[in-house]
Amino acid sequence: MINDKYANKIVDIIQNFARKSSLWVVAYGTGCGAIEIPPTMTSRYDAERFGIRGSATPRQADVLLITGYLSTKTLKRVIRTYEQMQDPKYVIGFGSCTINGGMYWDSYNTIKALDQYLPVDVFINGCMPRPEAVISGFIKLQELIKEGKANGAQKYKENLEWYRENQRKVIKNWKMPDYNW
Amino acid sequence: MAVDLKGILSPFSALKQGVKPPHTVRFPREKKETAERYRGLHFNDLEECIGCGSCATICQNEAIDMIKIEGFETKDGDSGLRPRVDNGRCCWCALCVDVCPTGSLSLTKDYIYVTDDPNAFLWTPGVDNPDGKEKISFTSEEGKPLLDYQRIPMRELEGMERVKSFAEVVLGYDEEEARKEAARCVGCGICTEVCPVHMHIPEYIFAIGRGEDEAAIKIIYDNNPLGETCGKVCTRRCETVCAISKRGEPVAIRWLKRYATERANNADLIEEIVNPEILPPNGHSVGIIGAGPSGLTAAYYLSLRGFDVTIYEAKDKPGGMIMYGIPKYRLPLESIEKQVGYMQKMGVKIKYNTAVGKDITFNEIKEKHEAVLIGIGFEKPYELGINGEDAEGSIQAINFLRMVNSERPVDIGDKVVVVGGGNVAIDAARVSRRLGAEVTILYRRRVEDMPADWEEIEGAEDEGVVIHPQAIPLEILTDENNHVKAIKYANAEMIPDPNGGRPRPKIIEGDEHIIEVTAVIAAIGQGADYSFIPEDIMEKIETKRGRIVVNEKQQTSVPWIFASGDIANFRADAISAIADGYRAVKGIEELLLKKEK
Amino acid sequence: MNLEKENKFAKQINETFHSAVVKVQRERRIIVELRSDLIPPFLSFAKEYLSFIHMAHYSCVDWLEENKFELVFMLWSYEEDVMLIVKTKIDREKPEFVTIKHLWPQAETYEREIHEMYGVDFKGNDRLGEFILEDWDDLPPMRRDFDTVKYAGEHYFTRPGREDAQDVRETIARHSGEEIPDFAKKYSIRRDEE
Amino acid sequence: MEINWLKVLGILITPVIAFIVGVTYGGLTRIITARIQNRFGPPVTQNFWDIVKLYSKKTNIQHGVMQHLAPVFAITASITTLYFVPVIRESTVFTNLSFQGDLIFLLYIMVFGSLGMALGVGQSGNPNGAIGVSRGLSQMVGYEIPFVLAIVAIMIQFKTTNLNDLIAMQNNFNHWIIFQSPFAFLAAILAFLGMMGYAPFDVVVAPAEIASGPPSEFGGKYLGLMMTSRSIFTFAKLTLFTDIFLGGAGDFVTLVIKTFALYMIPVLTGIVNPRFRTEQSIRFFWAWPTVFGILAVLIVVW
Amino acid sequence: MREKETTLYLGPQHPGVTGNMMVKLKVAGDTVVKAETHVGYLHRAFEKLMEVRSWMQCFPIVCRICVPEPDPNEENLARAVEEIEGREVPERAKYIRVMVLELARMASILLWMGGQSGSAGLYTMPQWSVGDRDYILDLFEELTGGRVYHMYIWPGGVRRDLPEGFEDRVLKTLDYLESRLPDYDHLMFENAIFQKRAKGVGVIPKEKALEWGVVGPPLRGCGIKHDVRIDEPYEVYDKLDFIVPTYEGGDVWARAMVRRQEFEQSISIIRQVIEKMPKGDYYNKVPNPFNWIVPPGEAYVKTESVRGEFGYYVVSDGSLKPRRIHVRGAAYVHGVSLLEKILVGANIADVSFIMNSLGVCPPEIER
Repeated sequence: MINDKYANKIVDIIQNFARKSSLWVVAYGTGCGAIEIPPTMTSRYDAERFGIRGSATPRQADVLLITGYLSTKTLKRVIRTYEQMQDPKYVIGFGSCTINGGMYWDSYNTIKALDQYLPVDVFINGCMPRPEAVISGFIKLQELIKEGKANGAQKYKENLEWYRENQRKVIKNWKMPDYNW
Repeated sequence: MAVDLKGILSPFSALKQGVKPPHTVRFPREKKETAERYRGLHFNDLEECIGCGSCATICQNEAIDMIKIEGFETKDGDSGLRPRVDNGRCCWCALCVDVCPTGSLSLTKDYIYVTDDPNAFLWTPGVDNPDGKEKISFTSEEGKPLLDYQRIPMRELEGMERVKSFAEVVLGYDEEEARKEAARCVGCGICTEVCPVHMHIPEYIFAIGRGEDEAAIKIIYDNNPLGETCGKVCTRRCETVCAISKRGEPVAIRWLKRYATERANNADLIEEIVNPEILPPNGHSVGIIGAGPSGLTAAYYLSLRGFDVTIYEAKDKPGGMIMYGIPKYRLPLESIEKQVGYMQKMGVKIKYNTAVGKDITFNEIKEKHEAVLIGIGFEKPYELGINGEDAEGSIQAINFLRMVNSERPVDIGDKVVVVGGGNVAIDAARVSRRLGAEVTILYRRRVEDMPADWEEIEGAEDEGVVIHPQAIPLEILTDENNHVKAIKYANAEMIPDPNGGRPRPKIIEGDEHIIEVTAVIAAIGQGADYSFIPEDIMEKIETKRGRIVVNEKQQTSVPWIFASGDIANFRADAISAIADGYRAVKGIEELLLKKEK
Repeated sequence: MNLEKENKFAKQINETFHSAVVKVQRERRIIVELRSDLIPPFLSFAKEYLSFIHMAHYSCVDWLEENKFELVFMLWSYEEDVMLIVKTKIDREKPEFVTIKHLWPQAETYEREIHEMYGVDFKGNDRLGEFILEDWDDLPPMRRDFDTVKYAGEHYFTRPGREDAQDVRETIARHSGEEIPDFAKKYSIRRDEE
Repeated sequence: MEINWLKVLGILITPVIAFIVGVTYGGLTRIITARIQNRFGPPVTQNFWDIVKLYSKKTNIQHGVMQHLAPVFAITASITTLYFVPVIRESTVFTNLSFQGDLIFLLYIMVFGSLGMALGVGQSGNPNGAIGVSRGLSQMVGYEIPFVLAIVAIMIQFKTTNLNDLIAMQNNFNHWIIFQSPFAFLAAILAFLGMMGYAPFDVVVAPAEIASGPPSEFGGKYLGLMMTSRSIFTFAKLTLFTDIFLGGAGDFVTLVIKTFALYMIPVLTGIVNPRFRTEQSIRFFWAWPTVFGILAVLIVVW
Repeated sequence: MREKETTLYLGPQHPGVTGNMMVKLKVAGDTVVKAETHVGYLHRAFEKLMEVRSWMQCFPIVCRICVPEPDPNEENLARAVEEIEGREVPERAKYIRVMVLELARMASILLWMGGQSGSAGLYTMPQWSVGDRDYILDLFEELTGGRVYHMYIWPGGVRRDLPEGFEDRVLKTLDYLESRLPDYDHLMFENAIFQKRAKGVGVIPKEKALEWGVVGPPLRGCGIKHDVRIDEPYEVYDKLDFIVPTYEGGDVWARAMVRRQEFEQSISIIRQVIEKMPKGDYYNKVPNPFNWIVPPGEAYVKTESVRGEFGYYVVSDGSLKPRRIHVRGAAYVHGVSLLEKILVGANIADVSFIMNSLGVCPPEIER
C-alpha cells in the first residue's frame, strides 16, 4: 500500500504544493539588488501573498536570493550559507550581474557567472529587477517546483566536484567545513 | 513609576488601518502600467538602424555586440550589422539610446524576462521583440542628444566680398574649431565604405580631435596623396552617409582633412611628417599618360613601391582637371604645386608638354614601359548644338576655366550666360562673377535637379549669380562681327516620365525670350579623346558609352594597359580618380610582380 | 567672489610653513602642497590653530608617470566654512608615511584602505592588514599598473555565446577592401583602444 | 478497569483539534497583521502549508542527541499541557486528565518545553541560540512571578487547585473570575503577553538581534515540530486562560470566540509595538504585573 | 568577577545588519566589550572601474555606490566634473536637481524608518513606510525611467525635462506622505516602548563629535548644527528657506527625531522648489561622449546625503578618462571607526538598532 505508485504520486503532489506555497527566503542581501527586496516584501507588492517570507537563518530557509553581484569575499559566505540550507533548496539569481557580470564585468573582485559556483534555478533579468519582476521570478520558481523541475540542489550534489573546483578557483584561501548532507 | 500613557496607547491607533483597503498592487493579477519613460528591454528599429555601433562603443558594460543579422547586408551607409544586447551585462542606463545617431534604438515598457537558462539572455532588439515598437518608452527623441548635431560653422568670405578677387572663399578651421568639429565624430567608419578611396576617415579625425595633426596627415597620405585637394574640393560622398547626418549636420570631414593637410604648408614638411617607407627599385617601369589626380596618385604609390614611374603630361603644369578645371578660389595653385612637389620628391617623374600622339607616340611609350596607365580625363567638351555656337564670345566652360587659371586674358564682357547645371557650370559662373560680369545660368531642369553641389549653388547665389531653371537655349544671336549679342531660350515644363525615370523638360511653345549677352559659356559636359591610341590597340580595348571598361584593378581588356579617372568611371570627380589611381597601383603591382615570379 | 578669508588662511599658512605652496583654488578651497615630512606638524597646526577640525577625506592618487603617490588630506573648518586640501607626494617604490590617527581617529580607516589599495605603509598604524579584500595576492589593485580588465579576464569565467560579435570598423574595412595601416589603428576609437 | 472509550477518543483527537485551531489562528493572525499593515497577506492556510513543507524537507543537521530531542521535548510539553486543560466544560470527551492540583502541575509543565529547548539549543553550538535561550529563561523568570501570583491568588480565593472545579464555579457570566478577581486577571494577562512571545516580549526570537534565537540551528522537520508544538501550545494556553478567567466554554463556538478574543490581545499589542530589551522586559514584569499580582493576593488574604 | 567573553559574528548573513557587512562582537554577558567592523563584502572596485571608463561611462555606474539614496552620487560626480570643466548649469536644472535630491532624501528616510523600527521589532512600520516610499519611487520612475537607479543628474544639468503635469503629481504625493506622518508618529515616534529603546542608547559624546568626523543627522543629533546645505550651499539651497533641525542627546532617539524633522523639511523644500522653478533649458550639453576630454584639474565636492556629508574627490589629467575618483561615503566614518567606538558598552540587543540609527551603508564604505 505504502509503496503504491499512486500513493507516492499523491504524496509528491502534496509535497510539491506545500513547497511551492511556502518559500522562505534567507535574509541575505548579497548585493545592491537587496534594495528591491523591501518593496517586494512590504505592503505595496506584498510577496507574502505567495507564501514568500524572510527567514533569519539559512537552516530554516528554502530559497537563496542572490541579489546581484557577488564579490569573492561574499561568495565564500554564500556557499557556506547555501550548504547550511536544508534540501530541497533553491537559488534565484537576481539581475544582470549574476548572469554575465553585469556592469562589474571587468571588476577584479566580483564573479561573473553565478551558475558556475552555485546551481541556479531561476534567473531574473534587470538591473534592478522591479518588484514585479522579482515576483515573476518567484512565480516561475513555483511553477518549476510544482512540476518537480527545480532540482538545483540535486544538480549540486551530483556535480559537487565540478562546483568545488570552480569555487576554489576564485576563493584562494579555502578554509571551509565539508558539506554535510 | 511614571507611566507614559499616551505613548502606550497611541500606537494602538494604528489598528484603525485594518479597516482601510490595502494599497497592494496584486501583481500578477493587477498590473501597474510602467511610466512613460520606463527603461525596460531594448527595441531597435532594424530598418532605421545603420549599424554604426555607437551603442556598442558607449556601453560601459560591453553589453552590446554588433552582429550579422539575416537580411541586412553591408552596403553604402549601412554596415549591415545590428546590435545585440547581452542582458547579462546591461544595466539599462540607456546611454546607448541617447547616443544612437539614428534614433532607431530605444527602450520599451517590457521588463519581465525570467528563465532558468543562463545562456538565454542574449537579446537582439527588434528581432526578439518585433512588436516592441508599440511599447517604446525611453527614446532619444525626448531628451537632448548626447552627440553634437550642429556643425562648427565654416568661416567664409562674405558673398559680395568674394567676387572682388580670386581669394579662397573658405577660410578653413582654426585649431580650436577643428578640434571641436573632430570631436563630433563617433568613429563608426561608415563613411569609409562610400569613399571611393576608402580613406581612413575615423582615424584621422580622431587624431585631429586629440590634437595630433601630424598623425592625421600621415594617415591621410596613406592612401590619398592629394588629400589637400580633396580637403578643398572633394564631392565628399562620405558626408552624405555620416551617421550624424541622420539627424544632424554631418561631420565636416572635408574641412577637417583640409585643416590637417594645410598644417603641412610645404613639400619638405610633408615629407618630414609622412616619412613613407620607400621600397628599393624593383626594376619595373610604368608609364602614365596624364598628370591628373589618378595619374599622380598611381605614380606616387608606384614610386613608393619601387617602380620607375614617368608621367607624360600634355600641358605645362601638373594636375589635369584639378589644375585647370577648378577655379582658384576653391583650390589655389600653390596648393597643387606643393602636393605635386612632394610627389616629385618621392621619385615621381613628370614630362610636361609631352602630348602623346604628338610629341611622343603611344608605341614609344609601350616600348619604354612594361605597363601603361591612361588617365587622360575628359578634355573634349560637348557642344550645345545650336546656331551661333561658333561665334566669338561663345566659349566652352573648361576652356574658359583653363584660360583663367593659367592667367591668360579672357574677354567675356559684362553680361554672361552660362548654360548647364553641373559643377563646371557653377564654377564658370562664379569665375565670371569675379571677372566682373553679371551672370545668368540657364538650366534645362529644376534647381533641385542640378548635379552641382548644393554648397556651390548656394555660394553662387550668394555671389549674385542668377539661376534660371527650366530654360533651354535655342539660338545664339550674333552681331555683324560674328560676336555674341544675345541668346534666345525657351522656358520648359517638366513632363513626368511614364517609365518612372526622372521628369524630362519640354519646351513650352511660344514662351521664348531673348537675353542680351556679351558671352555664352557652355558647360554641358565633356568626353574623352582617344585618338592618340593606335587603332590596332584601340580595337582591343573595350569601351562603353565613351568610357574604357576596366576590371576592379583598373585593368583594361589589354592586360598591360590600365585606365583610370574620368575615362574609366562614371563619377567624374577627383576622389574617384584618386581611387582609380590607387587601385591601378595594385593592378600594376600584381601584373608586374607576379610575372616576375 | 570674495576670497578674503581664504587669503587670510593662505597668509597664515605661509607665515608658519615657508616651504608650503599655497593656492586658493576657488571660494572655500585652499590647496597646500608640502614636503611629506612636514605633513604631521602641518596637520596638527591646521587642526589646533587654524580651526580645521573636521577631516573630511583622505585620499591617495597614483602618479605612475612621475613614480609618485600623492596623499591628499581634506580638512574642513566649520568656523570659517573653508576647505583646506593638503597634498604631498611620496615615493612610489617604497611608499611610507606616518599615521595621523592620533589627530583624527577615523584616519585609521582611511590608512587601512590606502594601505590595502596602494600598498602605502603607515608607520604607527597597527591595524593595517586585510580590510576590504580577502586573500589578495596580486598588486595592490588601485595602483594604475594593475590591470583590472586583464585580471578579471584571467580569473573569472565569462559566459560564452558572444563570439559572433563583429567590429563595425573592421567589417566595413573588410567589405570595402580598405587596409588600415598599423600606425592608424590606435586612432580607431572603438572599445579595444586600451 | 473499565476503559472509557470516549475519553480515549478525546485524548486522540484533542491534539488534532488543537493543532488545527492553532494553525488557523496563526493564519488569521497573519491576515489581520497584513491588513493593519495595508496589505492583503497570505491565505489562511499558509501556516498549515508552511508546516507541511517543513515536514517534507530533508534534515541533515547533526549537533547531538539533545538537539534532536529538543523539539520532542517541546511538543511533549505542549501536548501534556493540553491534556491537563479541560477543553469543553462538562464534556466527557474533552475533560481530559484533570485532577486535584492540576493547576500547580500546569505551572510546572508549561516551562518544561522551554527547558527542553534550552538543553537542545545549548548543544547546537550556535551563540545566537544560546543567547536566545538565556533571554528566554530570563524573561520566563520575569513573567512567571506575576503569573504564579495570579494563580496563587485564585487558588486561595476559590480554595481549589483543580481546573474543573474552577470552571464549574464560573457557571454564570457574573461569576467569571475576570470580574471576581480583576487584579489577578490583569497580572495574568500581562504575563500572558510575555508567554505568547509577541512584541514587545519577543526577545527570544528577535531576528534583527540574534537571528531568530533558539531555533536558528533548527530547520526542516525540527522546525516543523516546533511550529506544531507552538500551535498546540497556543491553543492550550488560550484554553487554559479561558478556563480560568472566562468560565471555560460549553461548546466549540463559545470556545473559539473566547479564545480568539483572548488571542487578539497579544497579537494586536504585538503589531503596534517594538521589542523590549531583555532587562527592560523583566523590569516590566516585575513592575506593574507583579504589583497587580501582589494586590490580587493581598485582597484575597485580607 | 569578569564574565566569560564570547565572540559573536553579526553578519554578513544576518537580518540585523544594515546590508552585507559584518560586525565582530566580543560580548560579556549582554554587553559588548569590543566591536570590529568587517567590510568588503560589497567591494566592486568602482574607483578602479571608473579609471578605465570614459567620463560619460562613469556616470551610470556611480549611482550603485549607495543604493538607498543614489542621487547624491550622481550629483557629486556631475558637480565635480562641472567644476573642473567650468561648465555652467541651467537654473532650471539646478532646481530639478534639488527636487530629485530631496525626494531621494525622503525615500531614504522612509527606508530608514523601516529599518530603525524593524531592528527594534516593530514590523508594522517598515510595511507602512517602505510601502509609502514606493510612491516616491513611482515619481522617480516617471521622471527618470528607473525606480532605484535614476541615472538622471549628469554633468551639465539633468537628463530629461519634467514630464507634463509632473509637479502636480509630486505635490499630490507630498500631501499624501504628509498625511501619513501622524500615523508614523503614533506608531513609532510617540511609542513609549520605542522611546524607551532609543533614549540613552548609542550615545556619541558631543565634545568628540566633530573630531571623530561625525556628520549629518548623527552630528545634528548631538546638537551641533552643521549641514552641507548651509555650510557650503550647492545648487539652489541658498535660495530656499528651510530649517536644519538639531536635537540634544547624541543618542538614537535624537538622531531619529532629527531625521523625522528633516522629512518635514524636505517636503517644504520640494514645495518651494516647485513654486520657484524657472522655465527654460535643463541641460547644457557636454561634448560628444566618445571624445569628451575634461581638462586637467581636481575638485572635492560634497552633498548632504541623508547620512551626512557625501564627498567626491575627482582628479582629471586631461584625458578621456578620470585619473582618480575617490568617494567619501558618509558611512565610511560612521560605519567603521565611529561604530566601533560607540558599540562598546552597548547591549547586544541594541547593536543593530544603533547601526540603523547611524545609517551604516556598507556599499559606500567599500565601494
